[in-house]
Amino acid sequence: MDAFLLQILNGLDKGSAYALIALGLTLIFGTLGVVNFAHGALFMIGAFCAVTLQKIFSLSYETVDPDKTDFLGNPLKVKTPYVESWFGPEFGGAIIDWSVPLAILFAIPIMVAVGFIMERGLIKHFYKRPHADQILVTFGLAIVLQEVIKYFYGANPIPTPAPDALNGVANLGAVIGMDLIYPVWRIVYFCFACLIIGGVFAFLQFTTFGMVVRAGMADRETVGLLGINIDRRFTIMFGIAAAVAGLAGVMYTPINSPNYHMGMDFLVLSFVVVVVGGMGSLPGAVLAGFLLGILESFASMEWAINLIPGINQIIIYLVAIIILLVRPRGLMGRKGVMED
Amino acid sequence: MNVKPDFSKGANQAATAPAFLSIWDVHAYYGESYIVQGINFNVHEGEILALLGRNGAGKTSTLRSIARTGSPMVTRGEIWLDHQPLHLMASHEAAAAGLGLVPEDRRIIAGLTVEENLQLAQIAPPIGWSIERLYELFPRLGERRKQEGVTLSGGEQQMLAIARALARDIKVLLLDEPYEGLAPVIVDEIEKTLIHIKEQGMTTVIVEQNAVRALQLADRAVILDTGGIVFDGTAAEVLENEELRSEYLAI
Amino acid sequence: FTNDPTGGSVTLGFNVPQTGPYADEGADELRAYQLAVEHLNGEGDGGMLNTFTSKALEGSGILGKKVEYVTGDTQTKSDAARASAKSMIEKDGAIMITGGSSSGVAVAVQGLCQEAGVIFMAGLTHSNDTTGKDKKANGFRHFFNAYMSGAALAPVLKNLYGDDRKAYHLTADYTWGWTQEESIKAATEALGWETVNTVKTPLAATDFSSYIAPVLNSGADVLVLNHYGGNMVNSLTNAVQFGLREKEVNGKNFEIVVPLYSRLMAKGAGENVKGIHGSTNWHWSLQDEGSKAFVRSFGTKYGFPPSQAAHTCYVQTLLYADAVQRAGSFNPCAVAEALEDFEFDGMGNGKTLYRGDDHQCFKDVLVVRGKENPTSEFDLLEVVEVTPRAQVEYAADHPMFAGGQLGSCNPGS
Amino acid sequence: MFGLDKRDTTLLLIVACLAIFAPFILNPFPTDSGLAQFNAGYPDLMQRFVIFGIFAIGFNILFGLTGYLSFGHAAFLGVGSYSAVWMFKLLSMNVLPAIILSVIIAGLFALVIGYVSLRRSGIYFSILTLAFAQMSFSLAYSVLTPITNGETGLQLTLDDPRVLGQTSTADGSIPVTNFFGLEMRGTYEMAVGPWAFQFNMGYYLCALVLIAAFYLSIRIFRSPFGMMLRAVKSNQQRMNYTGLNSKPYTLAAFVISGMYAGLAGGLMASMDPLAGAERMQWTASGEVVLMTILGGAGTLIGPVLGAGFIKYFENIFSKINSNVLHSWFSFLPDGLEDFIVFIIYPFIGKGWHLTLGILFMLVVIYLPGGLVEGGQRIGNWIRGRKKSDARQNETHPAE
Amino acid sequence: MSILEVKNVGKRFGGLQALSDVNLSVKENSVHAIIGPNGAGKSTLLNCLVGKLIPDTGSVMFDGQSVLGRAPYEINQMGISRVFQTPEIFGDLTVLENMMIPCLAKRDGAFELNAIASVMGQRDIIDKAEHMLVEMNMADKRHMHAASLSRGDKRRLEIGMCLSQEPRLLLLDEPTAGMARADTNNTIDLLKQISDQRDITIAIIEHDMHVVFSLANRITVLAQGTPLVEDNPENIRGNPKVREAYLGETA
Ligand SMILES: Nc1ncnc2c1ncn2[C@@H]1O[C@H](COP(=O)(O)OP(=O)(O)OP(=O)(O)O)[C@@H](O)[C@H]1O
Ligand SMILES: Nc1ncnc2c1ncn2[C@@H]1O[C@H](COP(=O)(O)OP(=O)(O)OP(=O)(O)O)[C@@H](O)[C@H]1O
Ligand SMILES: [Mg+2]
Ligand SMILES: [Mg+2]
Repeated sequence: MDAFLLQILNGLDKGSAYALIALGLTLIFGTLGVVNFAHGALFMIGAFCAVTLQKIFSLSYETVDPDKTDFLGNPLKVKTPYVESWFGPEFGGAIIDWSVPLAILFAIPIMVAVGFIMERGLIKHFYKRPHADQILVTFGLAIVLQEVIKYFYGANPIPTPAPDALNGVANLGAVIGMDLIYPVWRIVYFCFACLIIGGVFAFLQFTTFGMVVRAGMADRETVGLLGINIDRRFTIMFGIAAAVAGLAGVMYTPINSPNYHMGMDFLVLSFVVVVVGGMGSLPGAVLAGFLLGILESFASMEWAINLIPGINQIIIYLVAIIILLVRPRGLMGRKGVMED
Repeated sequence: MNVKPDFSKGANQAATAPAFLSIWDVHAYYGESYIVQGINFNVHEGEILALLGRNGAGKTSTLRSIARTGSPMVTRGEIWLDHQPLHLMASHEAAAAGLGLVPEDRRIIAGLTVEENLQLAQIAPPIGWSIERLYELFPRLGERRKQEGVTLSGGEQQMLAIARALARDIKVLLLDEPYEGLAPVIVDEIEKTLIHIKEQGMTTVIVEQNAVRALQLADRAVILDTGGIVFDGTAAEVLENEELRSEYLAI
Repeated sequence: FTNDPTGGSVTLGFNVPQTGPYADEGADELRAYQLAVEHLNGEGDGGMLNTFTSKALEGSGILGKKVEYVTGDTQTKSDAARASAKSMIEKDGAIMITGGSSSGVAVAVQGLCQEAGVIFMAGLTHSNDTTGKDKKANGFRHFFNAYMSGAALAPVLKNLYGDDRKAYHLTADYTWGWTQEESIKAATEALGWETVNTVKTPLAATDFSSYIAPVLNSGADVLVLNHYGGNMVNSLTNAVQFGLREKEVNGKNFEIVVPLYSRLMAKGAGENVKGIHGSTNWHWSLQDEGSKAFVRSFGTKYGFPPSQAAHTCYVQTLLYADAVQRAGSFNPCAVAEALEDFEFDGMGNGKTLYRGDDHQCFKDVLVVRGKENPTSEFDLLEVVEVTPRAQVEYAADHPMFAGGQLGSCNPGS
Repeated sequence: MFGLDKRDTTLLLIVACLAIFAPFILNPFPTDSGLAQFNAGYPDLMQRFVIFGIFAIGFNILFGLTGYLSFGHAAFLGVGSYSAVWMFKLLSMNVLPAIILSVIIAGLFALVIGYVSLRRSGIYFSILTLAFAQMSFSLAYSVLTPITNGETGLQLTLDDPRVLGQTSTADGSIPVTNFFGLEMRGTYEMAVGPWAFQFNMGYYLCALVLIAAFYLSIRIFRSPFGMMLRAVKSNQQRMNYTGLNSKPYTLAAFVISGMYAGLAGGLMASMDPLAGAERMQWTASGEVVLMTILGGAGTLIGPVLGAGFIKYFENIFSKINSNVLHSWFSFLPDGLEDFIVFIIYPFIGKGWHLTLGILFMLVVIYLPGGLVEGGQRIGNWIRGRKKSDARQNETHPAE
Repeated sequence: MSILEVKNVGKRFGGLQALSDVNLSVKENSVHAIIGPNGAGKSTLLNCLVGKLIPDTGSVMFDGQSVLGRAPYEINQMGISRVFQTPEIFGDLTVLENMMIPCLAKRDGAFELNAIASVMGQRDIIDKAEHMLVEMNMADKRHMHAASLSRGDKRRLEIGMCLSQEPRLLLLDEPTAGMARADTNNTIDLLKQISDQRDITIAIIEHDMHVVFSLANRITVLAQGTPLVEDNPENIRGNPKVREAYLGETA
């Protein structure tokens, strides 16, 4: 029983990662109609915002410790972070410790800027071009972003731990008299995802912004004839999408150490999530994210694997196929969005 | 910059009042094909101008050039609306300057309801008739307000397109075949509306295949053929001129 | 024979992952190769040439020919690796191919070299199959293998954790993972450990939470992670996140074991490796003369210590050169003969043997542990024990290595 | 000629000439010059050009004509390779039966996947094909290891039965793939001064198949069937109300292009008898999509150009290392040499992906029609210089 | 003999009863017009005939066979062709190719994998298509991309495509909307000629009364989803109910 509950938690957690990425993607792909293969790269850049901030906080000066030697037998150079010498080891240490949550503040302006630049500089020329061209250009961009990150940070994963205070496990089951321990950071991640998802929904629901952008996607020209500067709104939308992707990345870093190709690992999956959710539907994307996350967790349980060998490898794709065959437009897709 | 161009080169200046909307030596292309081939005409404040010509003459292209849709691409010429240089603007700026276009294929926006289609027109200023007032004009739309715009019948869509233009506070209304697909009774209705808003000072350019009808409504007429102007004068002149009618309008 | 060097130089092909997740490992391999070439050509301080017991090489190239090299990108894909190796053979006239950082690639390229008639000196490949069912007469492996990991780790684990343990395996679902699981299972069961469960995880998995969670309730008190690279970094990180290390099961502390360790991976996992045991082929902190010489020349040139991948690749190159020199010919068959049953010392890991029967190398294996208080970013692992070669040796017909034949050496056309 | 009009015949002849003289064309630089690095005229790469060219031509029959963007075409290539290798293991080393089987199996596989996937269109179709291919890949990588040999890939061994051939040769090695005795590996080398040209049996087999495949694709493009497919792309609704059921047309196109992929897979295994699961991964499917768009989707020769472009980068640029760079610029003063190498280094060798990414972007931005458009522009420019009345108004939808 | 028999057909969209209890019978070789106010359900009725919509109640028999439950392409193969309210043509193909597709469909019937033959070798098809283009007065545009035709031309092309299928029943949804007078007259002549010479029945929806009264031998007036009256043209013109609901004073 608690194994079951634990898998539901895992599923929600995985699902919140999928949902968050799919949410950003669906803003661009499902709403603006741009097949953005660079979305994974945005997620990755978000993660590297956290890495960078951690690096900045840990910038150090070197002092020579004559008592110790390095691997070549020379005196060892000891590094002390500047923040520790400025604010004292305690507070300075805490700053470094909290670099991931702090990176949220750092990442928002950066990601919005990245989104703006990307849209203004590149994507805006591609709204009218065939999807195939969009794929090629955004894929090219994804490679470039990835390689640039690799050039500066290497290919190896870079550990970016959560603050110590959030690093442990919490017993969620205590309330119901069960033993259900779960990592604190994953709970934080889940709550954070809900927050972001809620925020984006509210923004699009309670303002006309969403309607205008949808209209702009269906028919840019007519919207322009109604006096609306649709370009600007598309840019803003792109900025939001980039920020959502980036924040998903920032918060993900303590769960798995970021590396330069983490975006590509998530890319295909997030497209599947968006399409299963149904093109143009934000709730669909979120729902599909959670659904696939939970199913994936269940499929990795032993009885499932024993029942169908390899089910854990293919579950997502299998479910995607079934859903798309049963429901022509995914879970909640809108008619006519990228159906041809 | 805000200097009125000299229109002495323009064809047959029928009226002497200062032009409200002036189209001066406009040339436009679809890709490689040269469609609007140097057009000059003026529209005066508060008048209805009929823009006529056979299929493919370039009427739609002319209206789209004025509305700055970007296709066809205007390569030369100037367009002034009430001292504002439209030729330097993007379509949304032209719309803000007071231009309203009812496009020929209606362009109802998919995925939005009737009401949302109208709301969309009232997001950017200047805002014109209230939505309720538009429903009074077209009760049919009021009944269908929650329906998705594109599932309306052809005629209902046409009403919506006109209503959408009126939802904005425009100075010049460009109508591209507004009667198409409308039942005769409705055509009568719309005609009345057009006269009504004309009385309130609206300037209108109407493109219509039903030339007689349009000419009866209009003060002046411009006839296009293969991208150039072949006639510019009063509507009555066209109705009287047998030769003109049979050659360019087949009536 | 294929690509007989005619001019004043001989070309070696260094086929390493330059893109993809193992690119850093590949870059380190390439550094080692460049160093080896320098030393062979008599530049630099000579490195391990000074400590190597065979003195055939004298720093004047190989058989008097200057050593040159070409590089390629395996992308850690068999297809790409083969394409790259082929281009080195067909276009650049490479006489020997070496490198790689996964067993799939090693087996694929080894097969290719066998068909093309050149020598293959495997890089990082830990699967039993490379010198087991997929062994080839033209291929040689200096790296240790899964069986050896098990044999080296088992006694240490017994000392540390006792002989009454229940182990839970998470295994990467492909051939290398399987052979490692099989080997570790066999070795630990021989100690008296019980294997509670073995679960396969998809290669593409990035989040292992749904595999870790069941461990909590399985009654197991040891988790064995048969993962490598990104998989290992993530699964270990996840396992620590779930508080496994603080748990107590069956009255014992819960333990995690990572049978195959590398320093680069340890770096990726950060704090999480502290106190976790595993095995490794070689480590820069070894104090024998050969290792010291190598670390010195590598560290002087590049500013940081070499990884085990770098060590393997460096040694492979010298060994090949030495074998040619001793055979007096570049003919792959002559070289293979010179390498078979060749025994030497001075290259780290003590006295070393290239067994003729399966072309597997036998030498001491290291058991390491994540260091609690590292003094630098390279100082992540500490050697717990150097397991003597005798303890990790096995018969050539050991069932884990059964199937497949070495075949006969192919000198090509 | 051959039932083609003049333009198409010219195109076919050009492709045939390029294929036949590739060993010369691709080896323009003397072997001892610094630029020899850029030579691509060695058997393996030439085979790859041609095989991926066939793959992309087939893909283009589906995508270019019907507009259905399959993201799982690599699955058919993979299935083709596995079939061929099994044929080598069980039957004989003759490539003919292997290739035939690859085409048939890939066709059947495509029939099943296409039948299901074509129930949806647009992005939903793309994701269905992607899902099928990823499933095939995952299964081939792990669960189906007995059939596919998993991660390592299916290889020939010394104890395969090969009922119509020999298990192993007299000297104890695995026999070589052949076409009725002509060994695929056989290469004739010709040295002309400082140039060295290689003529490889396997390459010429592939080249002949390419020419045939290209010819067939021209015929399909110009056939009523091809026109129907373009009509499907243009307006399915009108298609239906004209009494045509579009499904059989799209399914036929899907199967044909799946068979092309199978053919490519079979050839690949014939040149190098190994079949790995990663051939079926989404990145491999994505690669053929990129090749086709890069070259020019819907054009006849575009996909072949795109395939050549990407494979060239993968195999040539990735092999330029700092050593090579230094040797190129060694004539410069030391400081300058280091500086230039420092600038260029991130773009070559391990940075070849970066260059490729940048080129993808440049091509789509500046050449919306792909490389073919680039070619046309150059052509127009040259023609325009010859005669000044260069204004061409006719549209040529499929070059 | 009636070729099309519509009995008790009803269709609901959410809360809207678009069609209720429609009975209609179209005589063979007649021209039957369906008129009515906008949103009366005319296009919906047509959609029910060609399989685009499935009616909730009632039956539709064509030539003694039910069309309900058949896919659009099957219904077309039975001999029903349809021209849409907004032109549905193959925009990416040339005008000639557009015309060839229905000819091919007619010749090959069901699916045929004609993958090796050359299009240019299909002389009979090309001749037929060219002939049809001449008949539609569009021969000079044969190499244009259909998407770049003006709207009137698109519509004529679509009519031509449907005619070249030699259907037994031709359904036209506002075929002359947006067409210039001259072309409207041409189209009327063409349709007349077809219905006289060929064994073809035409059902037409139109708001242009000139077209309706020049062509139709029988008219059904639809209002709010049910037939109001069915009669011959003269009586319809005189019917006060029709005048009030639909025609208005201009008729
Ligand atoms: N997108 C386009 N690309 C190329 N040519 C076009 C395009 N749209 C229209 N044309 C051409 O431009 C010319 C003028 O078209 P336009 O639509 O302005 O005519 P029109 O007078 O509005 O005709 P209609 O009465 O049929 O609506 C026509 O010959 C048409 O073929
Ligand atoms: N898919 C749909 N969903 C909801 N309502 C619809 C749908 N399709 C049509 N309707 C409604 O059904 C009614 C009949 O529509 P229809 O298109 O048949 O009218 P029509 O007689 O062709 O009118 P017109 O002459 O204006 O073209 C209209 O009020 C329309 O809004
Ligand atoms: Mg028009
Ligand atoms: Mg209608």
